[in-house]
Amino acid sequence: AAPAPSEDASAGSGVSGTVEVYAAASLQRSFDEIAAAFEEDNPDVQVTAVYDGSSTLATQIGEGAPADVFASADEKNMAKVADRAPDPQVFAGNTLVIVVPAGNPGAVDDLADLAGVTTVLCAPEVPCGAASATLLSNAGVAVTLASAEQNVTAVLTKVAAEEADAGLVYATDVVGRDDVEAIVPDGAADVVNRYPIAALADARNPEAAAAFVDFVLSARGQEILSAAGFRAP
Amino acid sequence: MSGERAASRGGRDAAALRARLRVRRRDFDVDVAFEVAPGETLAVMGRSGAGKSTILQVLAGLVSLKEGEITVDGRVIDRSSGPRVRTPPMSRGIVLLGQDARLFPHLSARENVAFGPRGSGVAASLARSAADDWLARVGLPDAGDRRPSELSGGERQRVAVARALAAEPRVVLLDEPLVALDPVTASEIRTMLGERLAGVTTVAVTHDAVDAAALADRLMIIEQGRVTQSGPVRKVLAAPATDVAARIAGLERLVGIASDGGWLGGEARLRTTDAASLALARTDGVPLAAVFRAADVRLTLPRARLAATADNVWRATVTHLVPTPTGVRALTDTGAAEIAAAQAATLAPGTEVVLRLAPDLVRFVPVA
Amino acid sequence: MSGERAASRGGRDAAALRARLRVRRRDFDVDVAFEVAPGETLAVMGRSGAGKSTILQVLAGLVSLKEGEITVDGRVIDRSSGPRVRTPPMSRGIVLLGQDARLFPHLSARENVAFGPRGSGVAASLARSAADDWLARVGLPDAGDRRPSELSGGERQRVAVARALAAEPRVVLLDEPLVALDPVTASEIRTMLGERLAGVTTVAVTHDAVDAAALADRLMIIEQGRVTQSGPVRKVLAAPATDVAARIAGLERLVGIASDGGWLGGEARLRTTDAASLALARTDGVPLAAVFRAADVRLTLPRARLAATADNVWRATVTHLVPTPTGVRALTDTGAAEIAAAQAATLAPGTEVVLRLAPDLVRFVPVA
Amino acid sequence: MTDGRGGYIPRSLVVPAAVGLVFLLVPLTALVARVEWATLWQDVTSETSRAALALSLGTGAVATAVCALVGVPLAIVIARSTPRTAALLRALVTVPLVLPPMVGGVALLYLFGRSGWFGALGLPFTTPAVVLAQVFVALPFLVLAVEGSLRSTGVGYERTAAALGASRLTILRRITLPLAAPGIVAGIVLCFARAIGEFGATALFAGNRPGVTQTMPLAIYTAFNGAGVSQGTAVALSLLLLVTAVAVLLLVRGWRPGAAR
Amino acid sequence: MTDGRGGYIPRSLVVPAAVGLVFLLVPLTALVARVEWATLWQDVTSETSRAALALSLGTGAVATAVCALVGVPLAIVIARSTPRTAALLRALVTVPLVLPPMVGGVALLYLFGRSGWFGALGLPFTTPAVVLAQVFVALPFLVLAVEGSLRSTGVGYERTAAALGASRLTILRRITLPLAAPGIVAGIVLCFARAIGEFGATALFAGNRPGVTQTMPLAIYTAFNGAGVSQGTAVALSLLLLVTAVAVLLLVRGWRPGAAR
Ligand SMILES: Nc1ncnc2c1ncn2[C@@H]1O[C@H](COP(=O)(O)OP(=O)(O)OP(=O)(O)O)[C@@H](O)[C@H]1O
Ligand SMILES: Nc1ncnc2c1ncn2[C@@H]1O[C@H](COP(=O)(O)OP(=O)(O)OP(=O)(O)O)[C@@H](O)[C@H]1O
Ligand SMILES: [Mg+2]
Ligand SMILES: [Mg+2]
Repeated sequence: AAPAPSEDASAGSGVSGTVEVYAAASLQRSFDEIAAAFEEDNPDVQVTAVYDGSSTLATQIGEGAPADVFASADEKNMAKVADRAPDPQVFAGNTLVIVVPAGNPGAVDDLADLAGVTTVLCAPEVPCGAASATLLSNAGVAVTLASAEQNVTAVLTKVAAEEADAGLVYATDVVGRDDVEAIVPDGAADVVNRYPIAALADARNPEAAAAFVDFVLSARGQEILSAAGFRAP
Repeated sequence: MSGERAASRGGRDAAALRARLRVRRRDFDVDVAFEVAPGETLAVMGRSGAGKSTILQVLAGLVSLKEGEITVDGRVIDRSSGPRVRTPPMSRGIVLLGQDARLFPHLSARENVAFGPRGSGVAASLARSAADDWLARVGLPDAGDRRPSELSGGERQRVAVARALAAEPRVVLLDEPLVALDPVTASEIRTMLGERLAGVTTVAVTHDAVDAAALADRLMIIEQGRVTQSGPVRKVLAAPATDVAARIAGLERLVGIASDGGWLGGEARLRTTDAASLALARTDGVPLAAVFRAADVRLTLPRARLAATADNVWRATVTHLVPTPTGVRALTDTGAAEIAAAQAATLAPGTEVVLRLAPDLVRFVPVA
Repeated sequence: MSGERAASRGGRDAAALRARLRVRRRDFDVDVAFEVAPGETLAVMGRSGAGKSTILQVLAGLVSLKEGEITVDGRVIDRSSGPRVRTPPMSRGIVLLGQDARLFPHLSARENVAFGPRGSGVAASLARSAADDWLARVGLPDAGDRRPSELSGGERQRVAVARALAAEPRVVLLDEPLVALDPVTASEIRTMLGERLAGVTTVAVTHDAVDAAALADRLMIIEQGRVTQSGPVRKVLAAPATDVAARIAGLERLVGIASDGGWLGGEARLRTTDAASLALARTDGVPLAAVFRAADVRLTLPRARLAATADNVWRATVTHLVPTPTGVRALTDTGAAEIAAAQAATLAPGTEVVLRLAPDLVRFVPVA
Repeated sequence: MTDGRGGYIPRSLVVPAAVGLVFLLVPLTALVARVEWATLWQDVTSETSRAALALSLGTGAVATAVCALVGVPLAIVIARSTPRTAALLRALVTVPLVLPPMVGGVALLYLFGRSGWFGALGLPFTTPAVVLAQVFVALPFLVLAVEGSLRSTGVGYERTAAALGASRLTILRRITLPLAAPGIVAGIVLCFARAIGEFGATALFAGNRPGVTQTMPLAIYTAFNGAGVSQGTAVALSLLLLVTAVAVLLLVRGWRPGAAR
Repeated sequence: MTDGRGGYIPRSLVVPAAVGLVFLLVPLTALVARVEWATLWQDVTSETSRAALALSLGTGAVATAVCALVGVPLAIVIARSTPRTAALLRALVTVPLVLPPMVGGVALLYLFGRSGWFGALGLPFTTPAVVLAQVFVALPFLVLAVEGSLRSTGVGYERTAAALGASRLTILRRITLPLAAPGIVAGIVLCFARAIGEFGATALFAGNRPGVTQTMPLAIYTAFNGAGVSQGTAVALSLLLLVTAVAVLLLVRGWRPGAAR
């Protein structure tokens, strides 16, 4: 059981050893920073982060991957490993943005414009695709897809290559990129993707795992996440 | 040499190699039985496609027996019925030099020759120096380092001979070992083989009566997959039972019948001074073949009145004139004659000629 | 036949094929020059490794010239200097039957034979029926559907001959066309070749003087990559200039000097009745070779007192006894003799013998 | 001169051979064990799956044909080059093999994308793009397999054919290609299998449009990434792909039995 | 009897061959065009990249060795089986080829994972798992390439060797393997290249743990998929992998020059 978040979790809590964090690929930049900060606070701890698609990670955890912490990009994948992660907590949220190539050649301003230009979205089966579908139907826009991409990276790559005039990705995906521009569409705040995290029940280093989860939920962790574009849970 | 080993092991069986075999190749079948005594060399001759190579391949285990049994030194190595036996080629103690030299293209001549010994566990350096000796014996002392692709046809054939013999088999099968060799080299290799095969049980296929005479004790003639004649080499060559055997022996052979103590064939009538032949001609009417050398036949143009029934003189019609190294061979409808080139100039296919043969130069042999 | 085409095209040049070539094979080089007249057949003979196949391969374009020039019907197809020319094999109008039959393993015998004609645009059905004719000519009328792996060695060789001739080349190169054939088949194919090659410019390598005499107009002897003798076949075979030529011709050849109108070699002294030979022996001291047939030599054991200096009688020591089809060949330190098997039984290597040779059976030839 | 199958190989070779075979097959049984039989039929016959299978087979066949057309000549050129040239060409051909397909897809996108050198062609998101991606990843397999086989058969028969006056084209058609047939068939099988299993480059370059660029591997991946709790659909589609591909290969092999020699 | 390289191929073959080669190489130039030279050196020499490269080379080499040990015997057995058996075995070997590697990874994970039949081995997410995944995807390439080559060389020389009394092992060692050398080398190259480029199965079965299971392709994937960064690092890593692999292959080819015939 994960301890409740506490103010002093960030102060050296005496944990040691290694902690292996399985995190969704979209968390890579922020979790690298969080891990560094966590190691700074806990000099005896070494964090190893493994990034991949949430679905892949969930399958691996289901088959006994030596993970201590799992941070998923959606709640469904977290649910897949419910037996190992009994007590997930949402630590961040993410919203969609319209992404266009630098210079916005398609002159896209809002969701409604997506219907008239070459648009790529995530496939409806994958989380970002599901969210995109919701957002578009909320706005009452029908889009002809040029392609239903497997993941955000594929969408971004195609937009960056100017292959598509626009796409929908998460706000965090475009932070720091200069080859694309992001436009926050109306109603984005209504479709929030939640990121749950859990220390795994059979973690080899339960104390450190719990401490890491606490750290992510702590003010320090949240600060880093928010800098990367995540919303508070 | 392994021949001695072979001979000493052959205690249980007088023959080192005993074979009774039937095999089928598409629409052709071979059915023969023969034995080879320890240390003996058996020559096998016959027309192209008669089944000679097939026999060797069956003995070597490369082609499987349809029916029959093969024993080496009394041990059954192949049997089609009863307790079926099929010893793989490498365990037969038999080495085959096939009709294709098939040198291993990735190995040097030396490594090719050393292949057999090395395979049977001889140390590499020993095998290699033995291979060099063998290469010297076949007249290629400097070819050790060359790849087969860098050898001439005759050189490849000689390396293949060396490779087969270097394996020191109990029984060796040679399929045309002297093919593709010029007369000088052939005679050198023939001499070498004669020495090296003494004491080794050998079956050798050849197309050359000279090879058979020089190397073999016995000769077996194969025609259409059957043995038509076999016996001591000189005997078979002197009394060829079939046309093929006669051609192999380089003899003319005319088939007729015994008549009045002589031989009668169409218009021609031959008498002989040979005692054995006379004995054969005793019963009138039995089929009889007259054999003689074309070189012994005298050919003339018919003079005005020839007694048509004179003994040892007969009329014939020229069918072909073939130049030979020393003159011309005149083929006629009844026998051939070797004549001088000058005389040949007066002849053409179709010319009527008279052939003469001295009674001491013709022999009669039974017809098979 | 294409031979006529070739002859009619050869207007600019008396020779259909003219070659002057040097090539290097590892540490061996070949340096020869020769011509073949339109429709003529040139036989090439020599020891194994002398360079015969190399010459044919250069002519065919499979091996490149180091130096020299080759022309066919006056057209330069290969030249090493000046305006360099190197016509690829398929454009030379020359077909080579190589020493390896190398039938295409994935094609039937018929398709193999039809390969040349089909390649040059003959309709498939036409090429196939022509191929069947060729197969019949080489004695294999029923083998059309068989794969090379289903043919005997001699059958493969015959298909290869048919394949080469079916291509109807202007110039044909045959590398041992009658190898691996029994005497009967060989003589059939020889006759067929004799007919088919009439009018086709041909170069044929062979190891058999009988083939050379039957097929060729001229004979060229190659030794160590050089021409040592060449001329009309019968002439070369009758007067072999070198030891190799003599062995090829089946003659004994002893080298000595002219002395007193005869031949002197060591103790032996030979006289002849041959006019041309006598002319050669006129100048005392010139090197001279005596040539004769081993079959003409009479061998006896030395009787008590032999006049050591009698003409045409000489002492010799037996070195080898080789059984032959009709007797035994006794090789001595000075010449060989063919003897009866019974007489051979009294001899052994090392035995001193006396050899005799009638003056009308020996000829003298110049030493090269 | 052959009798039956011939060849003499140590019986003990069967042991590592069996280990290899078992290792390749056991994981597949594990896959079969996870099949959800209840939904199998439905998964396999769904509109998505049928469209994806048809697209896969079609593009796979076209890509294989393209590979054969350019790959066999390339293999022949390499096999008949001087050793140095051959080594260089072979290394160049190997390059795309080493590249993770995804990176290959990015490269193709850079090249044929709207801003790329050949952007005018408008290839991305079209079926031809799928073929292109498949050719890019599968071609090296065909080239290397065929080249190895050509090298083993050697040039002896080609020279014999040339000495019989056959033109270069005849030699190619009637000698070189038939003799290299076993290697070419092996290369084509490798190529088709690789093309039909291709995922990474296709996903990036051609995208994932059902019916247009969504091949089986993409459909499988999509099903796998779906947020559904079980991966039954992905497994079912995998089996479908697998069975179909093997059936196709067995059929193709059946067409030209034996091969030369 | 060879003179120079020999062989007579139509010169026009050079055209499709060149098309093939260009098609394989041009996308790579597009990749090179996108390299961010400013950070190239840093990307290539980073801790992550060095660890991944070492892991890739190590596991690739081990996987190739394993493939050779079981794959060559398997190829020989197939090549020397009766046509029917051979067809079946070949089809079985082809199966894993068709499977998208990711699905192969899932299968391996099902087999060796916690709930799998061989869960007790504790293989997943370890370096040996990387090797296993690579063997699984690369083995078929080796087997099929080698088998094609063995079939071209035929059994004639093996029979000759047997007729000289050589044991089966001697025949294998001194005749079969050397004569098939060009095919075996081609197979090993294919196998190594495929192993070192392997991504899908590794990602699932072995995971993406830096230093333990993060091979170059995974590192590239991670760099590529990381949110908010440009793909410069991924391109740089790709080029590093590519250059290294080609260097290794050229070295290996250098060891055994010429090959038989
Ligand atoms: N490819 C090659 N590389 C190097 N040397 C070679 C090659 N081919 C032949 N030789 C050598 O060149 C010489 C002549 O060979 P060639 O094949 O011309 O002989 P040949 O007269 O045809 O002999 P044979 O009667 O044995 O066929 C031989 O010494 C042979 O070893
Ligand atoms: N593998 C095979 N399949 C079918 N038929 C074959 C096979 N090998 C040989 N034959 C046929 O069997 C017969 C005997 O062949 P074999 O090779 O024994 O002849 P041979 O006496 O050695 O002839 P040669 O003197 O020409 O070498 C021939 O008619 C041949 O066509
Ligand atoms: Mg034979
Ligand atoms: Mg030769």
